[in-house]
Amino acid sequence: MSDSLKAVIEALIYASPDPLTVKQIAKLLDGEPQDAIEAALAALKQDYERPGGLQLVEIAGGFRIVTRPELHEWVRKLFHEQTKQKLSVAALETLAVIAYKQPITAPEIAEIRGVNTAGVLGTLIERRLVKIVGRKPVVGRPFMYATTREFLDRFGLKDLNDLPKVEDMAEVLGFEAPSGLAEAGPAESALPFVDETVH
Amino acid sequence: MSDSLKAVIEALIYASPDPLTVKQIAKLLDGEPQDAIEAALAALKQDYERPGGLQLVEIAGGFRIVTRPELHEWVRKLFHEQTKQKLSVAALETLAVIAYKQPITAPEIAEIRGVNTAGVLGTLIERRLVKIVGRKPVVGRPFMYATTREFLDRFGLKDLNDLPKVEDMAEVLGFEAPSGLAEAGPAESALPFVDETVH
Amino acid sequence: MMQEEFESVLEAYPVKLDNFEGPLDLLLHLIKKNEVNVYDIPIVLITKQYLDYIELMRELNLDVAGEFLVMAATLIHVKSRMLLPRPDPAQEDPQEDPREALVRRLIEHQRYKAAAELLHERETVRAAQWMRPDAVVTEIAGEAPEPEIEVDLFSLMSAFRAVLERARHRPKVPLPSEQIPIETRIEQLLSRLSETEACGFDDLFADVNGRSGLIVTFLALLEMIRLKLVRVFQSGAFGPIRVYRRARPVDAPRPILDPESA
Repeated sequence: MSDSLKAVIEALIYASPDPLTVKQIAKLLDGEPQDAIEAALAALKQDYERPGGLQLVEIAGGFRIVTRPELHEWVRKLFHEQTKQKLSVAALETLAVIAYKQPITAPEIAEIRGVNTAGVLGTLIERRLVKIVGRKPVVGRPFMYATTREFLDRFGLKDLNDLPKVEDMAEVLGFEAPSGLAEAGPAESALPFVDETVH
Repeated sequence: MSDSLKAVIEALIYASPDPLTVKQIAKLLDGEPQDAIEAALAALKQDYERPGGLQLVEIAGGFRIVTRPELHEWVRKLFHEQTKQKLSVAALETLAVIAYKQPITAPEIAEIRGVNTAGVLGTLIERRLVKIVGRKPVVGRPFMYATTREFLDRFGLKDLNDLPKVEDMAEVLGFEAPSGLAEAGPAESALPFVDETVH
Repeated sequence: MMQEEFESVLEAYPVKLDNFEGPLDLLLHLIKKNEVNVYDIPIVLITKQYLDYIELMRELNLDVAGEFLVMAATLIHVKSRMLLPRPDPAQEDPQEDPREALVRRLIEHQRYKAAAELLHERETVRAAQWMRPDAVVTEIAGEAPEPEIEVDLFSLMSAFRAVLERARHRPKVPLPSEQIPIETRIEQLLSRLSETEACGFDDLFADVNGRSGLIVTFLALLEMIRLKLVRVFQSGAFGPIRVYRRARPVDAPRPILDPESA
């Protein structure tokens, strides 16, 4: 029983969003005598004396399982790496704008998105989803961006004409296409959306 | 060194929001030889074989430290509301078809299930269990669907080979395959099922 | 339908009426209910019960989905083929059974239902495995990275839709924030003039597209005139306007610092 009691307490401490006090544990294991709980806790503490990545700490009168402080640099590195690697919402939106409106300049993207996109563009270029295809012959001669071959591969597209249109999606999935976007004026180009934002 | 390497890996797995793959670990511990990492991982796995509240599981191609499922009833008491939304039977069955037949188009799913599945597909996509992976090069160029990493995580699957095998359905149903239907087996044996009903 | 018949139907299908996902589900139910072999479906009986069920749904004013009617037609077709004597038994494949295709579909359907159940079991186990709370890690490493978006075509399109939706609701500003500053525009125009000494008024706008570019260029020109960097001449009342670069006099006004760049 002591072994399984210890296991239950370990699981509880591990999963709890807040440090668990002995009192709270006793309440969760209602009926379990206080001294049995304390004995199991003591044994658990001893277990966590072993070398390892995790430790059992007492914080604010409660218990918590966390990584050992000397390993915190690794944890930070992990978060840093993962943050770097991830395609954030901003990146995805920028990619979408480029995909549907290419070739397009950074100021034009910013105008559509309503925010500056300089950093995100760098990420997309680094990940080879987007490339520079020239300069636009306007004031400042800004770079024009377009999607890459790799972009097509990643999204399983044969070519850009394969990009889904809103009506496609609405039909396939039973979603409602937003009225402003669906009322098509496709005469202008192959673009899947009516362009109301940029002039 | 091996001990501390194991500790670092344990801390990393603990901290990572998503299942941590061997590749990610190797990248973070850049410079550490691959076999040292694998040895440390093997030792860590062994550690978690001990009786206790936690276990090390392989999910969606990576590792996770989680509480043992048999302690669920206790751990659940920590949380008030049901955290995960349930999937409907229709959603589960559609998901099963996609999981075993991916990539697959909506018309193909409808054919197998005998019903239109547009709405359900939308739900599965919104819940990020299913994604569009391209278009099928046939008339109408329908979208092709496949399961996501999120799907593997939710169902505790290591990878797609880890999908449960459906065997002996005839037995389950109490059906007996007559010899008359011998050649009637599904032509495309892409089915991961052990096909014992039709021989 | 007669009253007693109706009741017998109800008794035969003591399931919730809208329980069936589709025609295949209903068929499987009838097969199990009658305890018959799926490989040897008594087609007359099953077809009758199937049609009864659909009629019942109609009587209760339930929507009968098109798929159910398609299956009804299939069943009737199979039944008629079963009942009709074959014109020449030698001609047709003796193995061929009109029910065959249907049986295959039923079995496949049943398998996926079973697979779904097995998946659900896995899901239940997985849901019983709890992760560490985020808080303990964010204390160490700060805010967790956003979970990686597994990008597919749908998310790409949704993202674009979201951007356009936002853009529609954004109040229009007369000059977009992304426009180039007047100072920069002055520099550009001066460097152009240094190549040619003079140019036509229209030429100043040659590389401009969009309203904001026009405005910036015009403001730049006014500022250049004020700073005595250029002279502007017009030949005649309706003649072309030309812009000339000039050496900046000592007494020329100093540029006013742009409050935003200060």
